[in-house]
Formats: sequence, C-alpha cells, structure tokens
Amino acid sequence: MVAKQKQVKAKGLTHEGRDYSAKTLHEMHDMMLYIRRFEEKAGQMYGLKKIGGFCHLCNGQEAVCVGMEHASESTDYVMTSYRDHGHILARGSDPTAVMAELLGRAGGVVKGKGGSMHMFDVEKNFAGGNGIVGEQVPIGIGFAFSSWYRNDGRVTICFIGDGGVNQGAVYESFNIASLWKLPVVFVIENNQYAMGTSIGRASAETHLFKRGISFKVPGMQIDGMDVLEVERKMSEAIAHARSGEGPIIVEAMTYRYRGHSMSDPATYRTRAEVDEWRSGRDPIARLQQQMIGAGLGTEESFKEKDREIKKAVAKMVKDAEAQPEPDPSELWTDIYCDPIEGAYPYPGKVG
Amino acid sequence: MVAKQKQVKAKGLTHEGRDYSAKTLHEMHDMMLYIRRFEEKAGQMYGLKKIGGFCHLCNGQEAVCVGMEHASESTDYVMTSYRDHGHILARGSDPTAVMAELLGRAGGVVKGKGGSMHMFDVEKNFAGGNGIVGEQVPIGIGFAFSSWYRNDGRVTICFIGDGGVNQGAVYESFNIASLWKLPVVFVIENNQYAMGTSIGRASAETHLFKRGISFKVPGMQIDGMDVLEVERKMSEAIAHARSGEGPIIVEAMTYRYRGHSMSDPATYRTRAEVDEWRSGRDPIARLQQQMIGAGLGTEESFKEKDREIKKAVAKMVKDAEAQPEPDPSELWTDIYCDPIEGAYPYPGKVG
Amino acid sequence: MSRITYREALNQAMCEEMENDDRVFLMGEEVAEYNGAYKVSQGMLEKFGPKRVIDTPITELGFAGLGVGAAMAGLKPVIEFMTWNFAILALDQIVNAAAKMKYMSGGQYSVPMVFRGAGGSAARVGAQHSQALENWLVNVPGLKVVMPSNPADAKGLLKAAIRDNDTVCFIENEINYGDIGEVPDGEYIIPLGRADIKRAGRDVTIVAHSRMVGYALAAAEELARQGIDAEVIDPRTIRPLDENTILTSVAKTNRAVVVEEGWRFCGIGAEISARIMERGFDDLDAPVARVTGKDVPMAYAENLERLTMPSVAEIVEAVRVVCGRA
Amino acid sequence: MSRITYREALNQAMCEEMENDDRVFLMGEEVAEYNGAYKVSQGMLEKFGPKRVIDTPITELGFAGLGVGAAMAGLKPVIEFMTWNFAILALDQIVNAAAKMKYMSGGQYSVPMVFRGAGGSAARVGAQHSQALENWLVNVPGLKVVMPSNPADAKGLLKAAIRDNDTVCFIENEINYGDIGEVPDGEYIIPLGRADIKRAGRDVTIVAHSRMVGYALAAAEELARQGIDAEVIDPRTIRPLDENTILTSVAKTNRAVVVEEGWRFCGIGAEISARIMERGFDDLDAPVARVTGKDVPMAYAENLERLTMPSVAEIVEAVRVVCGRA
Ligand SMILES: Cc1ncc(C[n+]2csc(CCOP(=O)(O)OP(=O)(O)O)c2C)c(N)n1
Ligand SMILES: Cc1ncc(C[n+]2csc(CCOP(=O)(O)OP(=O)(O)O)c2C)c(N)n1
Ligand SMILES: [Mg+2]
Ligand SMILES: [Mg+2]
Repeated sequence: MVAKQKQVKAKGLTHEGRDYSAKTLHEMHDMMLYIRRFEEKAGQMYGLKKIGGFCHLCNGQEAVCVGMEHASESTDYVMTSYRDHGHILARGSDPTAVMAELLGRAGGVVKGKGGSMHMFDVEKNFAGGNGIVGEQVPIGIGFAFSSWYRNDGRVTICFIGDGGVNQGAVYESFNIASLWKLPVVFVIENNQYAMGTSIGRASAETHLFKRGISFKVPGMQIDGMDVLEVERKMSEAIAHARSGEGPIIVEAMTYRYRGHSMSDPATYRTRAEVDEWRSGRDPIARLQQQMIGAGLGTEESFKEKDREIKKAVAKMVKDAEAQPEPDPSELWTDIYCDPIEGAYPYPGKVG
Repeated sequence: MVAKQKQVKAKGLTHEGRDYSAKTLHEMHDMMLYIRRFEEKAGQMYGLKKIGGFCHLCNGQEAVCVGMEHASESTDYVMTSYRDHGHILARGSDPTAVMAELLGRAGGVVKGKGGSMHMFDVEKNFAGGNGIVGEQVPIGIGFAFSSWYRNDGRVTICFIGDGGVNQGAVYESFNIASLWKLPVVFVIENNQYAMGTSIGRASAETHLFKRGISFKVPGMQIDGMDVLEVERKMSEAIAHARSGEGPIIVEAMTYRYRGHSMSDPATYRTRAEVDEWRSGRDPIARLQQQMIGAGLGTEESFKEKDREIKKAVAKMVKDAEAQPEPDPSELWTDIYCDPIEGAYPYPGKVG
Repeated sequence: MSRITYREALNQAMCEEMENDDRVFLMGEEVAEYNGAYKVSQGMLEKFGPKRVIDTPITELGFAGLGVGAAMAGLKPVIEFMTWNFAILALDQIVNAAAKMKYMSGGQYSVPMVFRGAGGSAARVGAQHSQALENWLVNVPGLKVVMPSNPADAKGLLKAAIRDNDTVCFIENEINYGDIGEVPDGEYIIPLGRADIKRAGRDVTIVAHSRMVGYALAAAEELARQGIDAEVIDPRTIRPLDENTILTSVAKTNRAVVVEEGWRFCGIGAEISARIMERGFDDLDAPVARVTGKDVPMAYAENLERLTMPSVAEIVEAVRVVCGRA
Repeated sequence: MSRITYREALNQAMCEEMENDDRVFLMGEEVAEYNGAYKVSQGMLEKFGPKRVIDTPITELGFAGLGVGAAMAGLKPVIEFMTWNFAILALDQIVNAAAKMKYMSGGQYSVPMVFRGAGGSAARVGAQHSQALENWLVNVPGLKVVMPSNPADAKGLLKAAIRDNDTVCFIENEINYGDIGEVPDGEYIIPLGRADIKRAGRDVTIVAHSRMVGYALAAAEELARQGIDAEVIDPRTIRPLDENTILTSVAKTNRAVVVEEGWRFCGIGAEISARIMERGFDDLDAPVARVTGKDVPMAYAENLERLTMPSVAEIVEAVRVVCGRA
C-alpha cells in the first residue's frame, strides 16, 4: 500500500505532508464504516441470542485497525486479543465468514469452532483472536522471530489492550524482542478501560508508550481516532521494525463506544465522557469532514455510501444465517495433524 | 540496627559522613567472614557428598546481605532466591541449623525438608529460600501488602538476581507495588551472570536499576562489594519504603567467586575477570583495610579472628553432622494444618 | 432459611467471614468497583471499603503470589480469579509456593487462603475459557479443592474454606450462579472433606460434582421412570476425597458411574474409578463407567458445544450399561 | 549400533533432524554457549551456529510462546525447558495456545513443535524441582506426551517427535541422562503412540514409564527369583496411550500393577487403572494396584526422599498382593 500512495492521483489530499489518493481515502472510510455497521449488526444478533458467549465490539476504535492495515503489507503478520472483529475485517477477510463465525456456522472463518474471540485467517496472515489476556504477545514475537530466522522482510504487528499491557508475558516479550532486534510493532490500543477498570487504577505508568523504556523499546503515542495519523505513524513504526532496528511500541489513544462485552452496561463511565469521544472525536465523521473539505465527497454522498454499506451488511448477515451449523463430525477434526490410529480418538468408541 | 548506629562509640569510623561504631564494624566484618568460611565449608561438604542436590554459594556477595541486615530492622521481612545461605546467616539464624539443613538433618532450620534452596526462619522474618526463579517477588509484595494492610511499619526486602529480573512476575509486581505504594525494597543482586549467561546476553537494558522506570519505580545502583555503601544506601532505600513513598529498586553490583552451583565449573568467565573482583574488590579485605586505617584492627588481629571463625565453623559442622536424619514420620507432617481425618493421608494405609 | 441464589450464598459467606475476621480480605479483577464480573462480590466494596475489597491489574501470577505472601505474613486472603481459566498463569504460585510452603519451611510458614472463582465451560465461550483446572489441582498434596453444586453448599463450604488454615482452591460454576435454593441464614458451616448423598438409591451409584450433580439428578429421575433407583453422591470436596461415602454406597449398589465435565484422561473420574477398583473391587458387579467431557477442545458452535459436554442422556445410557439394561 | 548415553542419543536425534530440516531450531536456557545445563545440546552451537541454537533469558512463558508463534509461522521449534518444573510458568502457552490452536483456528494454524527437557525428581533437589507435570499434560487434547526410558527410545522417539506435525511434550529424566545403551546409528524412528514390552512375562503385567521402567525391570528380576513371571510394559508415549498393548497383556496375565514416580491422585496410574477397569474388567483376577510417589511434596533429606519415591521393594510387594502371594 505504501507503494500505492506514491502514484498520487490528481484528486486526493495531503495531510501532514503525506499524500493520500482518493482511492485510498475511500477505502479507509468505507472499511471503517463497514466495521461500524458490522459491529452494530453483531450487537443486534447478540440481542436476538443468535450470537452467544462473549462478544466484544470495537465501535469507536475502527481507525486503529484500518490505519494499521493501510500502513502494512499483506504479507505482514497481525494478531490481537479477543476484540478482533475489526482487525480481521480490516485485513480483508470475508465478512460473511466472520459473521458466520459469530453465528457458529459451518462457513465461519474458523468453521464455527472459535467464535467471536478466536478469529483466524491464515490467508490474510491474521493469527487471532486470543482469549487469554496478553497471550498473543509472546506468540507475536514468535512470528517476528520466524521473520528474523528466515530473513523474509516481514513485520509482525501485535495488538494489546491497556489492561493486557500489565501482564508479565508482555515484558518478557519486550525484553526478548529488544535483545534480538526482532521486527515487531507492539500496538497498544489504549481505550482507557479494561472492563470496568480505568487505566489509572491498573497502571502505575499510564503513558503506555513508556512501558518499553526499561527494555530499550522506543515508543510513540498517537491519536487512534485519526485514521490518517494512524496510517502515517504506523508506517514509520513498521519501517523502523522492517529496517532491523528492532521493536517499537505505538500507543494508540482510542475509546470503545460500547460496553466491554455485550453483557457490560458500562455504568463506570459518564455519559459526558462517552459523548466527548463519540460525537467529538469519531474517526469516521472526522475523515468524512476531511474528505468533504478536499472535495472527495459530500454529506449526501457519504449518506448514500452508508445506505449501501447497511444494505451490504444486511445481505451478508442473511447469507451467513443461511449457512448450516458445523457437521457434528467436526467435533473430532482439527485436534491433531497426525492422529495416532488406534489410540486417538479417545475413548475409541466415540466419533 | 539504625538505632544502634546512633550511639557512636569513642572508637569507630566515619564514612561518607556516616558514623559506624567499632562494634558495628566488627559485627559486619565478622559476619561477612563467617559467611565466607561457612560457604567454603559447605563446598567441602558437598565435595564429600554430605550435601546433595543443588548448592549455590554466595562467596564474594557477602557485603550485600550483611549491609542489608545492618540497614534493616529485625521486624522487616526478607526473602530471596535459592542462593540463600548468606542471607539467612546475616539475618541471625543459627548456623548449626543452617548447616544441618544442608546435611539433611532433623535439626535443620526447616527440619531437613527444604535443603540449600529452601531455607526459612519465621522467627527472623526470613521467608525463603525460593527455587523457582522470580517466584519470591510476588510473594514479597504480599508481605509488603500485609504491612500496608496492617499499617505495621514494616518494610519488605526482596532479593532477586540479574537473570531472574527478566521474569514477567517481576514486572507484574513492580506495577502493583508502585500503584499501591507498598513498602518494599527490591534488591537486585547483579553478579552479572545467570548460570553461564552474562547479563548482556539476557537483558536488553543492562542497567538493572532502570528496570522500574516503566512502572514509576525509582532505582539506584550501588557497589555491592562495599558493605558500608550497601548499609548506607540500603538505609536510604528502606527509609524511602518505610515513609510510604512506595517501592524502590537497589541494584547491587557484585560477583560470585564460585560457579553458579557446585556442579558448575564456570568456564564461561576468564581467570582475569574473576581475579579482578576477587583480589581487587573483595568486600572483606576492603573492610579490613578501612578498619586497620581507623585503628580498629591489625593484619594480625584479623588473622586471629579468621582462625577463631574457622574453629567455630569446624565445631558447628561437627554439631550439625552429629544430628540424626529426620524421623521417617516427618514424611507425613507439615502438609496440612487441618488434615482431614479419614481422607488424608492418602492412600489411607500409609503413614 | 431463605431462598437465595448460589451467587448470593457465596456473597453471604464472604461477608460473614469478613465481619468475623478482619484478616480476611477479597482481591481480584473487577471485584470491587464493578461488584465482580459475575456480581458475586455485589456490595462488598461499599460494605468493607477499598482496603478489604481490592481491584487488581490483570496480572494473575502477580496477585496470586501477593496473596501467598500476605497469607504467610498472617492475613487470610480470598483471591478471586475472574474465572479459573486464567489461573493457569498463576499455577506456579498456587502449586510451587502455596501448596508446598508449609512442607518446605518445615512447618514454619502456612498459607491459609482461598483461591476462588468460576470454573468449567460456562456457555459458548470457546476453547480457552473452558478449562477444568480441578483435574490438575487435585493432583497436588498441600491443596484442598472444593466444588459446590448448590447454594447451600456454596455458603457452607466457602465459610469453611475461609476458616481453614490451608490453601483451598474453591471452584464455582458460572452456570450455577443464578440457581436458587434454600440456604440457612447466618452461621452455617459444612466441614471440608465430607461427601453428600444428594439422592438415595439402591441400584447404582452415580458420583458427580459441581454442575454435573444437576445432570446426575436429572438422569436419576429419568432412570427412576425406567425402574432404576440411582444414588447420587456429590463429593463436594474433591481433594481430599471422602472415598468412604462412595465405597459404602458402591458396597450397597454394586455398580457405579462417575460423571465429570472435564477431560477424561487423568480426570477425577479416573481417580474415583481406580479407588473403587482398589477398595471396592469385590463389591462390583460391573466395571465402573465414566461419563466425561469429550476429549476435544471446547468449540464455540452451539451444536458442537452440546456434543462436547456430558449429557443427561449419556449418563442414563451409561447407567443402563452398568446395570446390564442396555 | 553404538553404545552411547541417553544424553548423547537425544543430542544425536536433534542434530540429525536439524541437518534434515532447516526449519528446526533449538532454543532454551543455557542450550548454546553452556552446551545445556545437562549437556544434552553439547556441541550443537558449534555445529549449527547461533541462529539455530539459541540461549534465552529466564522467561519460560515468553520463549514458550515464541516457539508457538514460530511454529504457527511454519518453523519447527524445539524448545528446551531446563527442567519441566519450570514449564509450570509456561502452561498457558502450551495448553491454551499450542494444544488448542489447530482446533480454535478451524484447522488453519497447526503448531508443529517439541517442548522438551528433564522431568521428574532428580536427586535431592527438593519440593519445587520435583514436579511430575506429565499428569497434567496428558489431560489435554491436542498435546502428545512422550517419555523415553532408555537411550535407544530416547533417540527414536525424539526424532519422531521433531518430525511430528503436532505439539509434542517430550519429558526426559535427569537420572537417566548418563545411562548407556545400544543405539542404532543414523535414521532410527520409533513411531509415537506405540508401547513397548520391555520384558515378556506370563503372571502379571507391570506398566511403568520413564525412570520407573528400570525399577519395574529390577522388580521383575526379583519376582522371577520368587517364581513370579512379570511382563513389563513401557507405554513410551503416554498421550495418546497405546491401551491395546496393555489390555492384551492383562488379558494374558489377568493381573496388573501400574507404577509411576508422580503423585497418585489423578495420576497416570489412575487413568490406566480406569481403562483396564473399563475394557479389561472380566480379565482381572485381582484389582489393579498402583505404586506411586507418596502424596507429599518432595523433601530434601536423603531418607525422606527415598521414602517419597516408589521403590523396587514396593513394586515387588504390590505384585505379590495382586498375585495373592502376600
Ligand atoms: C489472563 C486473563 N485474565 C482475565 C481475563 C478476563 N478479561 C477479558 S478482557 C479483560 C479486560 C482487558 O482489557 P484491555 O486489555 O484494556 O482490552 P480491551 O478489552 O479494552 O480491548 C479481562 C480482565 C482474560 N480473558 N484473561
Ligand atoms: C523459573 C526457573 N527457570 C529456570 C531455573 C533454573 N535456574 C536456577 S538459577 C538460574 C540462574 C539465575 O541467575 P540469577 O537470577 O542471576 O541469580 P544468581 O544465580 O546469579 O544468584 C536458573 C536459570 C529455575 N530455577 N527457575
Ligand atoms: Mg482497554
Ligand atoms: Mg546472577
């Protein structure tokens, strides 16, 4: 994508000295809006009990994963926590497969076996979808290690939350990545709450980009509500990692509009606080204003686009719902690559 | 002990503006020398196969635990790793019981059940003796939490090695201790090697006193080969923790003269390097010179003292060896405070 | 007696014990201001204040170890794991420190504390949130492992666990939190290590714990309709196990089925089966059967999840086989 | 064939596989410059260089997870735990990531790697260094658990484990590292999941793994002198378990004793006993007996340690009881 931005179109816009083609801007906008509508739909389906278990939406945080996607190569590796719908959609996975996963259908991106928290798409180099807070960080440096080992020029982009960043595994990983100069960008999505715990109640050092200092990992704080800033700063960070200079931390300041999960009323935040972010700093509205200013759209054209996307989402959900549940035989698949005949499945009679 | 230093004797010495009585200086010297001779004896007993398993000696590091002891109150809590002989002796536990423990005898400080790596003495507020690298750090903040909870004015002094300091549990503990301002001093005994791994091969940030920056834990680096500096700086650190300002890190630069454990030939270090520390910076020789300079002793008087100590150690070992092994019935004691009659021991027939 | 939920019963137990003993405190993720992820600690922050009801960062190993140290220093911590799934990160402190400390220290340091939280597979939460950690914890001398199956047991056992001077792993079940039952008011203690006969019967012994007790009782009702009178035993405390109650029952029924939600391989069912083998072999008219969670990670899809869990039908079927009626 | 140590056999297996496949690398504490805490990786740094033989900081959770990620990315890591005792800190990555990844990802990501190191209680190393983690690992679908008892098995099984496309927990025994035995040179693969009859016998089946195989064989010699002809079976791969070989033997001998070094409660002996109950009940002339490590933390004192471990005498005694000769 970096390449793409070089061949700047007649129309487009220049922001902080960086040129964005109309095509790129529309891609960013449309993807953010698609994720927003996708999550709203997921929320509805959860309300209708068609989605079960834990379901964590990313409304408000769309700029982080979309900006990341535009700054990265499709060959780069990406992994995150259980709040993964936006990331896998931004990576370009089939939305129908993602929704089918939420519905627990056979055509789900992981065959209905993972659900909301465990989305994976090996084709898109998206490695989850991890439910244990912090777990993806050691895994992330493993992907980065493989790039170092093979010298394949790939970068790993590993997301963590502001609560997850306190896990010890994160610092074991910072130290190893820094010591061996592994090509990894640690993106801390600082939405300022870990469930009901505001960052100040969980972190002694609340400037999370400084969490690498003790391990010589540089860090920067960016506005996670501005997709162009995310794209620009993530490009710098990814270039740093790709150049062999080692890991870098990007703290993206953002906010989740909804509760932690569908079962969280989020009474621990004031209406005023939510509104300040929601109406004051919304990443989609912001990009729309910038594009309108550059003559790349109008209030009306964006309304029209929104109608299109809502239609597309509605159709997508229908297609996903039309899918059958996984075949019961799937219960016993994907456990071993080399199952041992006669000894597995255990006990033998089943399956 | 802080109190003790106030009533300065006619004779004594002033170092960096701090007065030390002759009594205090002799106590420090004698304890360091006792630990040195104790460890040498332990090494011999290991050679004679009278001590088994892992046995980690602290020759060269005596100033760290002795300086700590003089800077702390007997009511303060202390815990460390498996390299714990010096610490428990400095705390004032009965050397015969410590040696008996190494020999696996009934009169061992933990009845012969723990061995070299698991020394404990609740009377002396010494909480181990932990064999899992880094494990004592979360336990340490637990003791500090109890002092915070009870407001009992105690400080916890938690030791850790330069290799152990990379464990994730350490940073989870730094964050919690800093967030809640717990009264704890983290002493990093930086002897520059973790088994055969020199610090630069394991730590991205080798200035270990900076390992707290990312968690707002202040730190200082001190000369761990100078018992007076250790006593002085540890007094500052303990005062900081006791005052309610929260945790602090003390990185004590030191060196282990022997291998990692009795089974380590330590070929990963040059003779020259070992000699530089051993003859150039030995903490015992150094204090002797300072005391001689202050007229508190002579080459001869220290030689005499050494002969006394060697005699005492020899007798101590005899007493320890004279002890019987633990009674076989001890196998089934100390597992539960409230064993459940009829259900434990399991299986019922035994014990 | 009042009719309250399993959740409220746990809350009552903690509140009463915290009123009795100011060494007791509750610490964990979201236990204070959020009133607990599953509302078990509802109102406790307000009642006891921020010094005794404490929210932690998401660092299970760190705060589990903090609890161990605090217990060694003389406090009586109740450490909540939001779910036991996350305790896998804290096992070093639970097993190497808490369980072994008294022995390693020659009896000098005991670790009187409770680790508690929801275990089992809840509903639709997938592979990483459906770990039955009890299979590992019961392996460890020095630990006690308690798993209540109804509100009254939840209260009586948690009060006993908090008063106990050893480390108790107290494993609740999220699916049971909303269950309502008669619970004695005030002082009500169920001694640890005592199994309970949830249903008396003559023909077969069904041993089940936690959520599976409900399944076993449902199966017993169905079996009664089919003319098989099942006795249902809930060990309640898994470690140490009250094997005498089980063996006495098997001596009477001569047949046994063990039910567990967790994985089969080295699960609690294996242990109980082996003990019946060792001590009740001559009483057996048929081999002990195990009904367990399937030997697969937990899937998200509703149908696969249902297939993974033991079912009432599977229990009924197993009993019929053991009774030679299949 | 050459006579080499168990340690050298493991070294040979790793070297040969690293020569065959450059996706294979060895990582762990002290594996490179120190040549391994127990010298298992002797000379490997020199042979393969610092890119493929890598020393790590002391951060088990971190480098275990690194291995999982590297395997997901297509490499074949061999991650050494200096001893398995320390893997307790890494269980989240082994169990929640490695074991469940293929299932959670709908088959997209496999985790072809080996976690290896010394397990068991070694000698005089006390409570925290004597954990038998295999009792927990075998509980987990998605993992394979291998425990070789002699040099030839060590080589053949480790080569198979490295080639395997699943996550294999390979548990060696420190006490066996110095054992010498005949080991085939070059290509020698023992398929995973196959038990081995270490001694044929008619009267009783003794099932033992790892270090306990030696104890079982010693007991068999003593029993032979007493006129009892014992068959000794070494499962070698514990999960999945080759139960058919065990059941076939029990069908012949009608009596069985299971021996394990680890703790009894929900140990491997319980599982094997339960399986014989389920599939071999009618073959049994006596209840299956278990000889296990005592249900206590491991003490340091020489006499207490000896009492904690299973002994040849205890195995002999158990067999005599099972054979009605006690
Ligand atoms: C090890 C572990 N502990 C606890 C949980 C329960 N839990 C799930 S999400 C969460 C909060 C995480 O917050 P943050 O890291 O800020 O990510 P966010 O939800 O804001 O995206 C917690 C405590 C878990 N899944 N894993
Ligand atoms: C969790 C864990 N991993 C590995 C080991 C093995 N081990 C024992 S000591 C040691 C080195 C520790 O070095 P350091 O922290 O510098 O302390 P020192 O020995 O220098 O006092 C290692 C790797 C262990 N005991 N625990
Ligand atoms: Mg957050
Ligand atoms: Mg060191």
